[in-house]
Amino acid sequence: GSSGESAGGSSSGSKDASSSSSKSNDLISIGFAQVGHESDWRTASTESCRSTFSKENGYDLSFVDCDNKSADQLEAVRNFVEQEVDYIIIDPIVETGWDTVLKEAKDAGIPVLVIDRNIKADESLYTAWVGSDFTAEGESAGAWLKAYLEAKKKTDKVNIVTIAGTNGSSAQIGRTKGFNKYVKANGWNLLDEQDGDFTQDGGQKIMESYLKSYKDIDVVVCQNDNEAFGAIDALKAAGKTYGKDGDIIIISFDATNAGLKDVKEGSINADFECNPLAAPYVEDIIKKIKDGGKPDSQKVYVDEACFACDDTVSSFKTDEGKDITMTVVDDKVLKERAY
Amino acid sequence: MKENEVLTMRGINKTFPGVKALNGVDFTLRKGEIHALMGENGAGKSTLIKVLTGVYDFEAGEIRVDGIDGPVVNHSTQEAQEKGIATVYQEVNLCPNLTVAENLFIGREPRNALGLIQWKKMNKMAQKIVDDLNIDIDVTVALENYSVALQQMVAIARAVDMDSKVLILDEPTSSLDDSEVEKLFKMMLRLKKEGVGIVFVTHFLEQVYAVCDMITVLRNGELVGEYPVAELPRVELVAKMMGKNFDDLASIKEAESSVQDEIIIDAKGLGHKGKIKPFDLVIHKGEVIGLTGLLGSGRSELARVIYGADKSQSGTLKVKGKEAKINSPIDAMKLGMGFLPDDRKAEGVIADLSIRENMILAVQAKRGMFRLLPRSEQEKIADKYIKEIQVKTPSMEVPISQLSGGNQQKVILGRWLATNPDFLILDEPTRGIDIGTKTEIQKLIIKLAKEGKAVIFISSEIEEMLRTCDRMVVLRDGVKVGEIDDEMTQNSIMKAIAGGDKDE
Amino acid sequence: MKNKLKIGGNNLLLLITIVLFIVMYGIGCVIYEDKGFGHFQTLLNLLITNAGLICVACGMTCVMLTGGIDISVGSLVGLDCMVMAYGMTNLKWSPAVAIAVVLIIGLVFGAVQGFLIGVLGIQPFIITMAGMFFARGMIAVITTDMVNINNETFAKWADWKLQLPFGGYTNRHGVMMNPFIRMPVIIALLVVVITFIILKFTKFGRSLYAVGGSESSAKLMGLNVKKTKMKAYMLSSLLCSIGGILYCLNSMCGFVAQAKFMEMDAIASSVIGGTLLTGGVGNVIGTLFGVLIKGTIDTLVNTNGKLLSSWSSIAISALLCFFIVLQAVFALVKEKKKE
Amino acid sequence: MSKEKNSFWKKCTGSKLFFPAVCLLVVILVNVIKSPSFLQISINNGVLYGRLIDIANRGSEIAILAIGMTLTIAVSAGTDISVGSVMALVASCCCTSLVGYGVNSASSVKMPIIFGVLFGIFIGGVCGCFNGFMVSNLKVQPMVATLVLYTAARAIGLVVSNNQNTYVHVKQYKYLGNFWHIGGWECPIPTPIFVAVICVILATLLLKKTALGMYIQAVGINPKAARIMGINSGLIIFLCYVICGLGAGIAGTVASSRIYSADSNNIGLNFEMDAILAVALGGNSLAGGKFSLAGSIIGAYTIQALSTTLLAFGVKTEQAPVIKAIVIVIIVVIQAPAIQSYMKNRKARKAGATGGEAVAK
Ligand SMILES: Nc1ncnc2c1ncn2[C@@H]1O[C@H](COP(=O)(O)OP(=O)(O)OP(=O)(O)O)[C@@H](O)[C@H]1O
Ligand SMILES: Nc1ncnc2c1ncn2[C@@H]1O[C@H](COP(=O)(O)OP(=O)(O)OP(=O)(O)O)[C@@H](O)[C@H]1O
Ligand SMILES: [Mg+2]
Ligand SMILES: [Mg+2]
Repeated sequence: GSSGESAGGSSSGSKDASSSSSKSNDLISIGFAQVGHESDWRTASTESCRSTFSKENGYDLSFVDCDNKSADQLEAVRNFVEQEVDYIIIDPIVETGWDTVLKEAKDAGIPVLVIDRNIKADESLYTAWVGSDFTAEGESAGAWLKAYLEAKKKTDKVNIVTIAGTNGSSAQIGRTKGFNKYVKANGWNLLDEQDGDFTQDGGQKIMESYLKSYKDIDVVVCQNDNEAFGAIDALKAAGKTYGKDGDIIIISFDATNAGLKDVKEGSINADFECNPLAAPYVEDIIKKIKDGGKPDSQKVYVDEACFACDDTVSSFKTDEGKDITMTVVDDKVLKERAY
Repeated sequence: MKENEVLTMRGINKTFPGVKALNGVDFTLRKGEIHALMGENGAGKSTLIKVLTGVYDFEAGEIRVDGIDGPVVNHSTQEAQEKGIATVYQEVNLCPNLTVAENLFIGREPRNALGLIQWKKMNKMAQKIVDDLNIDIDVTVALENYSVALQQMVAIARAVDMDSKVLILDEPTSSLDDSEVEKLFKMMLRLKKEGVGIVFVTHFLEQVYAVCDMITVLRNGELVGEYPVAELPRVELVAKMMGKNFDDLASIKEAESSVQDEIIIDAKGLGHKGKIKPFDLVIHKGEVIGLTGLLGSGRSELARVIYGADKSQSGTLKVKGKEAKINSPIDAMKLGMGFLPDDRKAEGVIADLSIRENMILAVQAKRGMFRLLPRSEQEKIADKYIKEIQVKTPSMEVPISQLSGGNQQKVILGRWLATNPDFLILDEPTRGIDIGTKTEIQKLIIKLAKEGKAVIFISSEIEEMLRTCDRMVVLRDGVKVGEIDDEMTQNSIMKAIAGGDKDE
Repeated sequence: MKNKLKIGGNNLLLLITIVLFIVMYGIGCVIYEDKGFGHFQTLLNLLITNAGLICVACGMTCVMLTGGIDISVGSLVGLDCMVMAYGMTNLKWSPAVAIAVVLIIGLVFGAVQGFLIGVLGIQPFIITMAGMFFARGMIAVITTDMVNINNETFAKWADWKLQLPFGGYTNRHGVMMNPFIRMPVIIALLVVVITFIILKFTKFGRSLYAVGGSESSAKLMGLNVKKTKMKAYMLSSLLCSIGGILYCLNSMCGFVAQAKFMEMDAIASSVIGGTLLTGGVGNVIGTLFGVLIKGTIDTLVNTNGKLLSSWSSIAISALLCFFIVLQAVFALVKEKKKE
Repeated sequence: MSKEKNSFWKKCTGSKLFFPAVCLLVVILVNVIKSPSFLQISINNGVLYGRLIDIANRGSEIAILAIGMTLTIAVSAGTDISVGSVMALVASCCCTSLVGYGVNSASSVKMPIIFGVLFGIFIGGVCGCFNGFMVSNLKVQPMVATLVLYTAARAIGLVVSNNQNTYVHVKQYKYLGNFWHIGGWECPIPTPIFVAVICVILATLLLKKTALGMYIQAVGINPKAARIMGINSGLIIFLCYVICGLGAGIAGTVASSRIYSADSNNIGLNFEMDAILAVALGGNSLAGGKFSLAGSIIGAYTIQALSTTLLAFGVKTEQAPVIKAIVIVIIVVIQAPAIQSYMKNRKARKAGATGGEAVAK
């Protein structure tokens, strides 16, 4: 048997995006292989895609929820190739193992856009990646904490517990990496770091356990809002004070509407956004390709804000040299946040 | 081993928990001999065979097989097969999901050089075997599509085809009809000529006298004796199996009967396909009816059909004059029936439950789930019957499985007495019970009848029935062949049971 | 009696399965014609994505034939993937070593399970449940990170494809699409053929049926039931490991949640393929079609592009239910007929 | 006197609850050795506080499930593997019925919360009926019969809740899974503990005050004999599955109330395994028959204690199954008939060798 390149040969060259919409209707067809539906954040991401690539906007979106099964996602992408869609969007469940199937898409002349989670594949195989910089999120959180502690004049030993996200997910890896850099640099005491699986129940369970194991906790870092809700419930039940006027500082990620509500109420001190609205960015890229252009860069980071419950620290500079402004959550902010 | 002998077993002992199944049993099989192994249910015939073929291990004794030096012990059926012992076990032991051909050849399929099974060859060989036996079977069809009788024939064919020195047939004829039995006999006689030793277990006396040369009789796991067929008349064989000499069996008839006119049970044409042919039966208040017949003649079946343990497929049943629809045992119980099944282990005891619970379960079921008998009531019932039928136990909270078989039987008898039935069916209530209590139970039956209850009493001991029964119903091969109400003697009944005119 | 219809209840089940597959696939072709469902490659994709499952389901069928069940398979596939990934990436094993290790793990794993079930007579469900926990936990013991396979030889194998000389078409992007299959497909089909031969033409295979048909009879007919059962579980785990390798060729990575719930897919495929759970009836051809039906349902839901992924779970369970009821009815009818 | 002691000891060791109780004690002991404060219970913020309370609280769902699981195993030697999935479905039905389809988060409910909860439990019962019908009427193997809902129920739950978490931000909805408030007073004991206790009491009453317990054992041990003595085996089997479904319903609503939302992806995940394990740990044979509810309950809390311990010891959540697997295998191997008869033989041989000595012991 013969192996290797497709018979089409110079497939990458034959791609001409403008001729591709020669379908009977001139909707641009898009296949989107989503991770699943495991969290509110994910739902927001899905909704963002749905509303951006709607019929009114001239798109025909084929959406596949892969239910967190990586094999299903490969299947979905192969299916898109057979459906002859114009563009494929992937939010990869796993980072790796994409070369083969991306090559299949490329051979078929379909551009692939990757969003949200990281992908480890040859860069020539996909057009662009759009998503959050999880490490940067973690760094922001660390830098904020440093600034906040300084502002509060709390310089003695700082005890931190982390309720991590699902082990192995890019968000967990990135946020842990970014934040722990600051833990090390500032000599904070990281007491424990356990997997809360990004769920509320997990957060609550882990927090309950921490409370019994460690008498003295100053900071709780939850790697998403759902975990923070659970941790708050546990703290509340244990009679601890937390948040704005409390003893324990709570840091969370994602900044969903529900999360920001808690920030506004002062139960969460700071929330670092993980913007699920990648779809508009993707649309930009698609428009550019359609006009015969190219995306500005292979990697596109979505804008992400940082939120706090008060203005103790309104802006600071990270060790990496980034300037960050904290937004104090008020009704207006909340209203603008749809998800 | 003597010349001519292909198999000898000496002093075989085998115990199951609580049962001495074999106790010093000897058995000898010679070349070209058809040897009947006889005995009542539970005498130990199947156990002897299973010990021989390695299904069970045994504690003591010695087995020798022709052509092998020294005593042999088989650890599995396979080993026995390798030593030339082919067996058809009592229960049909084939795989219903496989084809007939496979069932004939499994474990010894014809295979090609690669070790792959040659289906075509196997099918051809199989077809030849069944054709030789003159049975009409397509060997490529799954076995389950054929009747039990044909399955039985396949099992026999499988064993026969193994070219063995010893062929063991444990009740092969129980589900065969006459023509098939004929075929089997022809085959057995042919093998006999070829010098194969055949062990033949059956409960049909005619068959024994038709083909066998020798008879070995077992009783309660012990050897009674080995007799040439010609020297053992039929009636005497029955007596040997039952453990009573003719002389001992004097009839002791109760003085007066308590039979009343009121009819409790009136069955018309009740039957169950393949088990009991349609029969009529009337039972009066205060009457004790005995069901008698050879083992496996359908006594239990008759009782079960009345009680609804097996739903009748034909006929009508009137209880106390009213047409009754009995779909399941609870219906029968509600009509005032009780049924003590003969297979204690399978249908009687609830092994891990206590004596108390075992005793009150039937009463409880009759009351319904939500009206739990108060604990004190339960204890009262258990206490009463433990005393009344003398269950030997330290306490009523002992799990029934820790009792001896006979005491288990008493507990179950107590269970039914506790429901205070109008009509009680007792299938072998005295099995495994010692002499003293046996008499108690017989007295109890008569007492029950006096109280106006009707009783069906099944027992393998005719003497017992003579003492207690007002009337005897005789069964043979699943057919009710008659009733005896006057002139109930040992002799007349033995004759009726043995059947045929050959009154040797 | 000789002219008895050869299509008994069991063949009928197989027939229903095959017909169902054809009907479902046909319906897909008609409804989603414009979405390329009719492409030959769509069918091949079914095989490509489900190659691992096919092997695993074949093993499951063998175990189910004996009247047992093996719910450890999903976790074992996950463990296999992790061992391959960790071995080749972190320990620099060559692919051959990795494959050998995985196959040995399968055999040992199966032998232990088989011993406990076959020889000690413990219920298969409990033992394989323990096996499931164990294998899944062992993945985490190796590492909780996501491990990519960066071995070049292995990547080449994954990338290899066999172009078929027919059934091509030119897609909307003007690329000539030739149907192709990948290595896992060939291996999986080979496994089906070999398993079929084992089941149909070897003494061991027939013993599996005999044990499932009636364990006590099999024993009295001179078969070694304990050994047969033990071998069945070894075969299952071995096929499962082969499936794991194929799964790995497709996914190219190892992580904790890999192949989660695959056991249920395998069981469902076997049942849909006409394998009786009580044992003794079934064959791998049916199982192959069972997997294809499951794949077709997934593809239909994917191609629709609007349905939640839950619908494919629901459809599969409905189908499973249908087959179970069908089997139960057949069994009841058979019993009635016997009376 | 020593004899008396011996007999008491024997009674204890002979009891069916001995083994499970020892397991629980061992787990607790390990914890106490590690940190002596383990047993400490204090009042904190007006509520009881301590590891033991956590175990009791978090173990509630498993305990409730274990009740039903004990019965299905006893009556049909069959495990109901659908309970975890059914919990998720129940949570979805409960929340969706309270706030309406497609609502992601609501701060008011459409009908009294009790109706939503009852509706959820009812759905659990319906699932139980389905399983029961398959097992008792169609004679499908229990594991396979429940496999259908195992795959379907969670998926249906997702469809019911429109593929998202449905939040019920209503104070009263949190009571069931957290702390109950009456007026301004907060009950110091977590409500799930009460729910579990009530379920256990109800089940005990049902089993002890009606003949159901006896029937279940009779059917489980010898269905043929049970039939002969007038027990409707099919109905009893059916009932057990319904009870199991209702248990899953209750557990589902409690789990949902804990997080005041329906998280179909995660609620009840792998709970079926824990429930089965609880039954096995409780000294009940998985082959059915005689059962001990108390044993299962102890088993349930043992598992929770084990999970809590592993958490406290910092064992990663994903690695914990290895230890669980080893525990399962040890337990079932000890229970295996082959091993038991081997041990018995050895004991007998020993007794034979040492003569009367062994008896005196
Ligand atoms: N597996 C077993 N476990 C315990 N006891 C057994 C077992 N098999 C047989 N027995 C007991 O051993 C005794 C002899 O049984 P066996 O089957 O040999 O009788 P049999 O003579 O073949 O009777 P039948 O005519 O009914 O076939 C009986 O008391 C029976 O209850
Ligand atoms: N479940 C069954 N399946 C097939 N045949 C059966 C079944 N039960 C009984 N038979 C057959 O029905 C006939 C009558 O059996 P039955 O048990 O009624 O005999 P019996 O006279 O009561 O003998 P026993 O002394 O053993 O109680 C026998 O030929 C037996 O082989
Ligand atoms: Mg016998
Ligand atoms: Mg009988």
